[in-house]
Amino acid sequence: MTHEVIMAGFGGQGVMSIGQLLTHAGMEVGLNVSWYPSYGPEMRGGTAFCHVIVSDEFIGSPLVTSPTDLIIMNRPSLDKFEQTAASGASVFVNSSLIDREVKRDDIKAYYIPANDIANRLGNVRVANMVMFGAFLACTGIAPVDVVELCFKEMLGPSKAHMIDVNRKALREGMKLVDK
Amino acid sequence: MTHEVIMAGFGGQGVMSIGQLLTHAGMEVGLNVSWYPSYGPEMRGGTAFCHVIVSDEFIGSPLVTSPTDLIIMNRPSLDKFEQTAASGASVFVNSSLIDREVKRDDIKAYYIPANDIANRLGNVRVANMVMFGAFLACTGIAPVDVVELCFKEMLGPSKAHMIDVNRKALREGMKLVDK
Amino acid sequence: MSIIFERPRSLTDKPFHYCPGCTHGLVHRLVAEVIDELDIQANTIGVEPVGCAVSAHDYFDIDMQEAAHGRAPAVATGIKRVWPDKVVFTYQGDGDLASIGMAEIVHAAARGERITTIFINNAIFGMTGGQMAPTSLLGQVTTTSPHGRDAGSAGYPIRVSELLATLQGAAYVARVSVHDVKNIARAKRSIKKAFTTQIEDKGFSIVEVLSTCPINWGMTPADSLKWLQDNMIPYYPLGELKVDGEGVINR
Amino acid sequence: MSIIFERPRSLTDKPFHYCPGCTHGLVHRLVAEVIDELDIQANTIGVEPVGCAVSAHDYFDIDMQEAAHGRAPAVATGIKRVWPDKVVFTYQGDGDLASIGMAEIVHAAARGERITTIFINNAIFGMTGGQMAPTSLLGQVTTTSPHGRDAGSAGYPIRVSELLATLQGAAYVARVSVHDVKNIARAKRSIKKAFTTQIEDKGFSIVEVLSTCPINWGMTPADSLKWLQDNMIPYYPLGELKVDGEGVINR
Amino acid sequence: MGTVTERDDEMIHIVFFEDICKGCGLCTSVCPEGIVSINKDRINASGYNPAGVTDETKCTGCAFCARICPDIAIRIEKVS
Amino acid sequence: MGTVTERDDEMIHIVFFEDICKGCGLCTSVCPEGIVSINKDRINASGYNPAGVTDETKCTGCAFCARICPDIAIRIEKVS
Amino acid sequence: MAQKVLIKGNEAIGEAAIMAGCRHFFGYPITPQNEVAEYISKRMPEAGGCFLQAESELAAINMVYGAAGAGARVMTSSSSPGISLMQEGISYIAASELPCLIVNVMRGGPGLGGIQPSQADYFQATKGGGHGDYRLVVLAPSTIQEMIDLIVEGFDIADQYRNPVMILADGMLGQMMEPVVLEPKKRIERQLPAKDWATTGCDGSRPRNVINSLFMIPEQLEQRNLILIDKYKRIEQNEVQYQSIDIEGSDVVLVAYGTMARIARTVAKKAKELGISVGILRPITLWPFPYDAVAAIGDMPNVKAVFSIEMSAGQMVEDIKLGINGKKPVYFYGRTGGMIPSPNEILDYICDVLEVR
Amino acid sequence: MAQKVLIKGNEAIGEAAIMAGCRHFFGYPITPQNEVAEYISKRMPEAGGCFLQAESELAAINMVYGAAGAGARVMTSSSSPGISLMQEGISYIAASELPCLIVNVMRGGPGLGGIQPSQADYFQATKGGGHGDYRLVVLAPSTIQEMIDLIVEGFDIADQYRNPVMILADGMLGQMMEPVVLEPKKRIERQLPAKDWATTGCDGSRPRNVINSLFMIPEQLEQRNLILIDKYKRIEQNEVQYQSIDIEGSDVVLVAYGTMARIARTVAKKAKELGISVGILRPITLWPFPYDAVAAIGDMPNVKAVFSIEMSAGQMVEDIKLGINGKKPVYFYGRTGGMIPSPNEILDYICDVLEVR
Ligand SMILES: Cc1ncc(C[n+]2csc(CCOP(=O)(O)OP(=O)(O)O)c2C)c(N)n1
Ligand SMILES: Cc1ncc(C[n+]2csc(CCOP(=O)(O)OP(=O)(O)O)c2C)c(N)n1
Ligand code: SF4
Ligand code: SF4
Ligand code: SF4
Ligand code: SF4
Ligand code: SF4
Ligand code: SF4
Ligand SMILES: [Mg+2]
Ligand SMILES: [Mg+2]
Repeated sequence: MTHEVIMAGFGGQGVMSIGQLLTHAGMEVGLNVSWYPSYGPEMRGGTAFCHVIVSDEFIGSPLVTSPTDLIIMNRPSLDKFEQTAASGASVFVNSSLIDREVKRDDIKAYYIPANDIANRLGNVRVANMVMFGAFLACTGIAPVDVVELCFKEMLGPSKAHMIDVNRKALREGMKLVDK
Repeated sequence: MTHEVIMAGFGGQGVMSIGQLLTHAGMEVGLNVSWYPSYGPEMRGGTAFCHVIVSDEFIGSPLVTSPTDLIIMNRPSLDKFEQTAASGASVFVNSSLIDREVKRDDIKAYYIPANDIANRLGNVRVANMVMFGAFLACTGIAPVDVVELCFKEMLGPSKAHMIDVNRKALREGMKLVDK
Repeated sequence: MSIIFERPRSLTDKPFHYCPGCTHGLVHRLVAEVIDELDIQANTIGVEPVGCAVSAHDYFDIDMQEAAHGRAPAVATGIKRVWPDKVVFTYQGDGDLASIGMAEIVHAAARGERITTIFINNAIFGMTGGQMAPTSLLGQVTTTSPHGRDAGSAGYPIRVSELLATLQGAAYVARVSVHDVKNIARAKRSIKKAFTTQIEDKGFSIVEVLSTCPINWGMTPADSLKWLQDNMIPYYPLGELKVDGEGVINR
Repeated sequence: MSIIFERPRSLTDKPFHYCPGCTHGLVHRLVAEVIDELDIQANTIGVEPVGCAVSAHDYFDIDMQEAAHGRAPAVATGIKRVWPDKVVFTYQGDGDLASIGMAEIVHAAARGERITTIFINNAIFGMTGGQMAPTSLLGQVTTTSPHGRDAGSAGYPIRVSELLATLQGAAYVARVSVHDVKNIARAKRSIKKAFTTQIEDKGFSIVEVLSTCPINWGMTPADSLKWLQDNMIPYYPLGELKVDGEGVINR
Repeated sequence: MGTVTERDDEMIHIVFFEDICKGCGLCTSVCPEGIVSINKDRINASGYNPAGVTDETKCTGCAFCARICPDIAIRIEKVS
Repeated sequence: MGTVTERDDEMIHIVFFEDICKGCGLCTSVCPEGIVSINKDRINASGYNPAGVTDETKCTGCAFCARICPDIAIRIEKVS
Repeated sequence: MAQKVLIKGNEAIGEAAIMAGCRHFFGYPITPQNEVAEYISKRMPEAGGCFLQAESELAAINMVYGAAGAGARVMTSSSSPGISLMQEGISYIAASELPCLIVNVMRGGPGLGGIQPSQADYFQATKGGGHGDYRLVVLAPSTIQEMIDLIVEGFDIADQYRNPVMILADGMLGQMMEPVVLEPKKRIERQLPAKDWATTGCDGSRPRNVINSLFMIPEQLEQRNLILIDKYKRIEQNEVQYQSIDIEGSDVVLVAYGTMARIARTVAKKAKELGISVGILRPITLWPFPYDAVAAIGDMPNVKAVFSIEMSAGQMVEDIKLGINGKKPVYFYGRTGGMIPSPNEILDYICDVLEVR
Repeated sequence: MAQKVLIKGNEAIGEAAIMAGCRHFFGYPITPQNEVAEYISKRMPEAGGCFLQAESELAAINMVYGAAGAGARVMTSSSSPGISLMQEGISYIAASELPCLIVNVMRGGPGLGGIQPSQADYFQATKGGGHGDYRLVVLAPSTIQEMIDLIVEGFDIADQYRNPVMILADGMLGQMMEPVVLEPKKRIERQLPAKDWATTGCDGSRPRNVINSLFMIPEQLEQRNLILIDKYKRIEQNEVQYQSIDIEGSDVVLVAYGTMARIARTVAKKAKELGISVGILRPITLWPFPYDAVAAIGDMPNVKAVFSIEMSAGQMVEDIKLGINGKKPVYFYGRTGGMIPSPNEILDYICDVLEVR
């Protein structure tokens, strides 16, 4: 089992965090994991993305060149990464901000109105968790309680007040995908 | 014909100049020549020396490791270089300042009271030319008029007043060696 | 129809890549306006730093050279010695100029090199992600002074203009700010004077521009301008320190 | 029998290799006398420059480290951060400190690094054979300013003490001379104050010592002292510029 | 020419280039007439909410907004 | 103890280390008593004419010579 | 076994240094290794050590030189252009026989270049980018866990031989996160000599200590060089480290270090599917280079070709050729400027060379 | 033929630069090359050019970078530690494809070392002491006359390829005097491209010129690297220079450059007296290295051994081994720290290896 995931969006949309969350959760369930961020000028006002590999085999290159999964938070990211996806890949599209559909027909698209749901939950910044919830439901890489433990740890005491809304966002996202 | 010469003395005794003079004169008479100075901290208050090669063959290394001729202006230089001389070498010793004799018996020593003569000529700084005169007389590398032309050129117009005393010193030195 | 305000001719059409509210773009514009007004676009050569303004050549519509980090004054010197009649300027941040490039700026000033330096003091290393700069204020939290800059171990912020003003070759030295419209106008006047100082062959000229880095300061752009005004200006007083080679305190 | 004057204990027996009349040796002696008087020989670490004083470890009878050219303040900083309770000083020439090492001295001063710098300003690169230094006077003939230093192309001599005095971290800054016996005594007092400033943890301290280089100035030792007095002091006024971190003009 | 006459005769046309606006909001804070604001409903290609003018007729052409805009996202014309 | 007494009672002994003297002559120029001079007749191992004192009895022990000597070639003792 | 934690490569560098007893860090920011200093600026004061942001890489390496001379375990970290600025200082440190750790998280060059991963500083690190004959021990980790281990071991090697040690990593290793155990692997017992040469202030109870690399008399300078040469020989004899993976009986051998060695693993896996057996030789010490291990490949009958795969225009390949000494064809595949060769393109190249497919 | 004059190597460097049309010099004093700048400080104003003593080698190389970008023929000169300080700048110049001449009059290292002649910066010069993949054209004269010629040609090569060129000399060549003709030997006709890329101020009649080596997008940075790689290939094809002396039929071949090649001549002469025939291969371009000429030696039946003789601990020997590729034994003899191997000791070593005497 190997998932090679790219998560992409505007800087500030929290794609790095959900990438780390997946990595962390993968580690907790005993898988080999790696996380590799985009770094550099794209991050200044442009698009940010990270590569996550979760696998039960040795991880060679941490670079994801043909992702099995894409979590796409904005339109430029869809334009940039759609073509790279492996055939049969799952693509999670933040339909609140992305006004077009996935063009390829050899990949499976999930449209998640993440910003709308996050807004409904009272904090647009948890849109990433909505997306991640959907991804998690689809892939089943780690049980939800492990994931929750992980983000509790990642948020730390100073952001403890954020745990609840994140948990809600995660569950909402999971609900959207019935598998 | 190859002369490999080391000229040595205190900084300020003009060994570099007579080295260049020999090089220059050698060039003028159509020989291959090279000049290589000691440079570095010895020059600060210590001993200065230069290596001159005059030859009718191609000059490989400009470094003189077993000199065929030594022009020695002070005691420390004699101590330093006597042992390096090739067997059969000629050693010109400034006996005004050097209170010992050459120890080796396989080399030929000439004792030149260069400072005394220079003082007598009214300028202690031409002691080097006295020594050089002796060397020239011995080796006959270049005719004296070529040498005089060379040091005229080297002194330049600003030091034209020095030509005469230098010429005298050279001749005095030559006189000391009858060959 | 007449134009009250538009993009200066000496800038290309390319939008700035700077973060929202970052005053780098603003200062770029002022420099370009001065180039326009002095009508020197065709004979001005710019030297860009390593810092957020590393790609200033994307914006300034003039010949430019990218310098190694901190060495812009040396690069500009090389250019100026080749083209003494051209106008040569450097555009440098506080990491670039005041940290790694301290020797080069001091010596360019001491030589009275006929170049102009636009010095963007935003009290931080912007490009690399918010590390302490030599101009970071005491107590300022940065990624390498996580508990605030401590004079005991990290020393005191350097007042670059005051330091350079001690040098005879520095003909024009001024510190300005861009935290409000009035000061923006003043800043432009100083930049123009600096270029004029060069054109009139009077010596080295520099304008230190107090600037913001909202991203790394962790503030909104508006709060950043206020923070600059409240915290930077008291330590870095505004005004002209030297004009035409004479020391002035024109504040 | 009592001793009126003798070689200080903190010097080895090795005779100096400096040229006749060169004041490097004199300043070495003053530093050693101060070390003796403060009784700190056992816990002083010296950093020597690249310059004629490159082998100062032959003379100072203390632990020492040879720095790369110009970097003595950085090397001393490294040592001091390891041994905050030791006394660490650098001994640097004007080529070393004011030319290649400008950034390091400015930053050590700005940091208020607890080190002491003895700065030998002899207006020339001595060791390499008499090239122009940043402190060479206008009109001064050197091997790289054969027609005399020209401000137009080579710029103006740098007044290092004035420049460093602008920095908050610089606690003690003084310029002294050794051209006569009275000034030699003053120089020693300043050197002592500089070391004391460090010992009392007040910040960075530096003493600029106007010195001679008879060999490369092409003068007798006595004429050199006179030239220093007549030409250097007018441009480099003597006195304390900063004491205990406060600016003074004590001239 | 008195100020009043001018104001009466001429109209200010102010252009916000939404594409390059980064929604930093500096223009909104300096407009003496309070007519510049961020449009939270719009989002440009770079993901920013752009600024705009609410009531152009009130604009005096003082250009404060333009002068403080770090991105030269504002252009101001006087139309007679 | 008055100054006069001291002078009368004590003798200054001044040592010139000829080996390390470089004949720079600075000592000669500062001696208030004019008793220090370069000895042109001597030459040390390094090739310099060393300095020396001509009339030690005139020496006041002011140590000017020693203080200006760059090579610490002078040592001064007070002998009672 | 201690618990696994997820950590960024750059932060692991900082933590490993502290684990190794390093208490002095001097550095200057540069991407992609900024998190090293940032992490240390937080952790070092907690550990009672000194973090100082130097005014430049030049100052940083000279502070390292000073602190190393004073006897401290000291480290600096930078990336390619910054390491270039340190070349004079590194030459001084090597010449003065001082131990210290220098981290280069390489990025694309030359010039200002870019900030993406690269391996184009191999020559600089292994042959000596500074002047004079000197060597750094150059360690090239290929996982974060190994980076931690090698940093700890690197400090020991530095102290044992009184020699600067370089960790040659790249932007990918610095920026990525992996699970690690924050504990060095079983540390090799090394007899570390006392630092009785350090400048600590001399009260007369021992001879004075002078840290110096100036020898005006060439005989003396040669003497220092002979000491160094002798030491380098000992290091070459004792400290070579490499990893062989499936070399025995393989058709081709890939030689790769660091990040490229990870990619080589992926290549080998994919190659197997095509029926090509690929062995991997992964130098861990780039200097001393595992010439003998490479030479042994030259004598393996099965091996048809040796490939150097690098993120460079071809640097390590020279050392491989020196090791192979003409006994096998040596090929090179590389990408530059921050481009990371993909397993597929490498495989294609191998197939081209073998004329497979 | 013009008249012979006696000139010091360092001064000849200055005069040759002026002959070559160089009108900008930036440098910082360092022994043993001080006379270069001193000479130029006198001559350059006469020639209407600019001499500027920079505040450091760092500043000097960056001034060179600026002046080269502005289209000037520009030079700097230094010695080993100073050249180390220039490594970042040199990498920038190479990356930006700017022509210039850099002179290294090598001295003993590492560290502060000494000021006597050395060849220990071979790796730095030929492999790239700075970061990233780049190459300098490295010219190694062995007489003062040749130094003059190579400086003049070096400026042309630099302009032709838009690449920095280094003159790798040593303290002996810098300090010695020899008779020379102050005229370049017949200059190879080179088609020098117009410097239409230089920063001269842009009035709109041409596209703007930007001198830059920053490419944040790795594809673009790789593109720049590919341009460089392609250029380096062309240089390798077209610019190799070497001198063969009596190689055909010789028993052993000495490979040596610069000052050591002079000494090799003396060795050969003395060897003849012992009945050993010694051929000499003298690389004139150290990069591009004459690998083919070396390889050809590998195929000569008579040759029993190849010797690299260097004033270093063994640097060029690696390139010789790469060229020989295992076909002959390659030996190394060197001295370090400013020691100059004497012809006799080299001869002794050769005899030992050949088991003669
Ligand atoms: C030699 C070298 N050292 C370090 C860096 C990394 N670096 C890039 S920009 C920068 C600092 C930028 O800060 P500043 O000059 O203040 O400019 P700002 O981004 O704040 O405008 C640094 C350290 C580099 N590129 N080269
Ligand atoms: C990096 C480097 N650049 C240049 C030199 C050569 N160098 C040695 S000493 C010196 C200047 C010395 O002048 P100064 O510091 O004034 O000392 P002084 O000899 O006058 O006492 C120079 C340039 C060097 N050793 N290292
Ligand atoms: S990081 Fe700071 S200085 Fe750089 S562009 Fe962003 S706000 Fe401006
Ligand atoms: S060269 Fe000058 S500074 Fe150096 S020792 Fe001689 S006189 Fe002193
Ligand atoms: S021009 Fe003045 S009045 Fe008009 S919108 Fe801008 S700031 Fe407001
Ligand atoms: S100041 Fe400029 S960039 Fe900022 S919100 Fe206003 S128009 Fe947009
Ligand atoms: S101590 Fe005074 S009086 Fe005596 S010799 Fe020296 S200077 Fe002259
Ligand atoms: S001052 Fe010292 S060195 Fe100079 S002459 Fe007098 S005793 Fe000798
Ligand atoms: Mg900044
Ligand atoms: Mg000096």
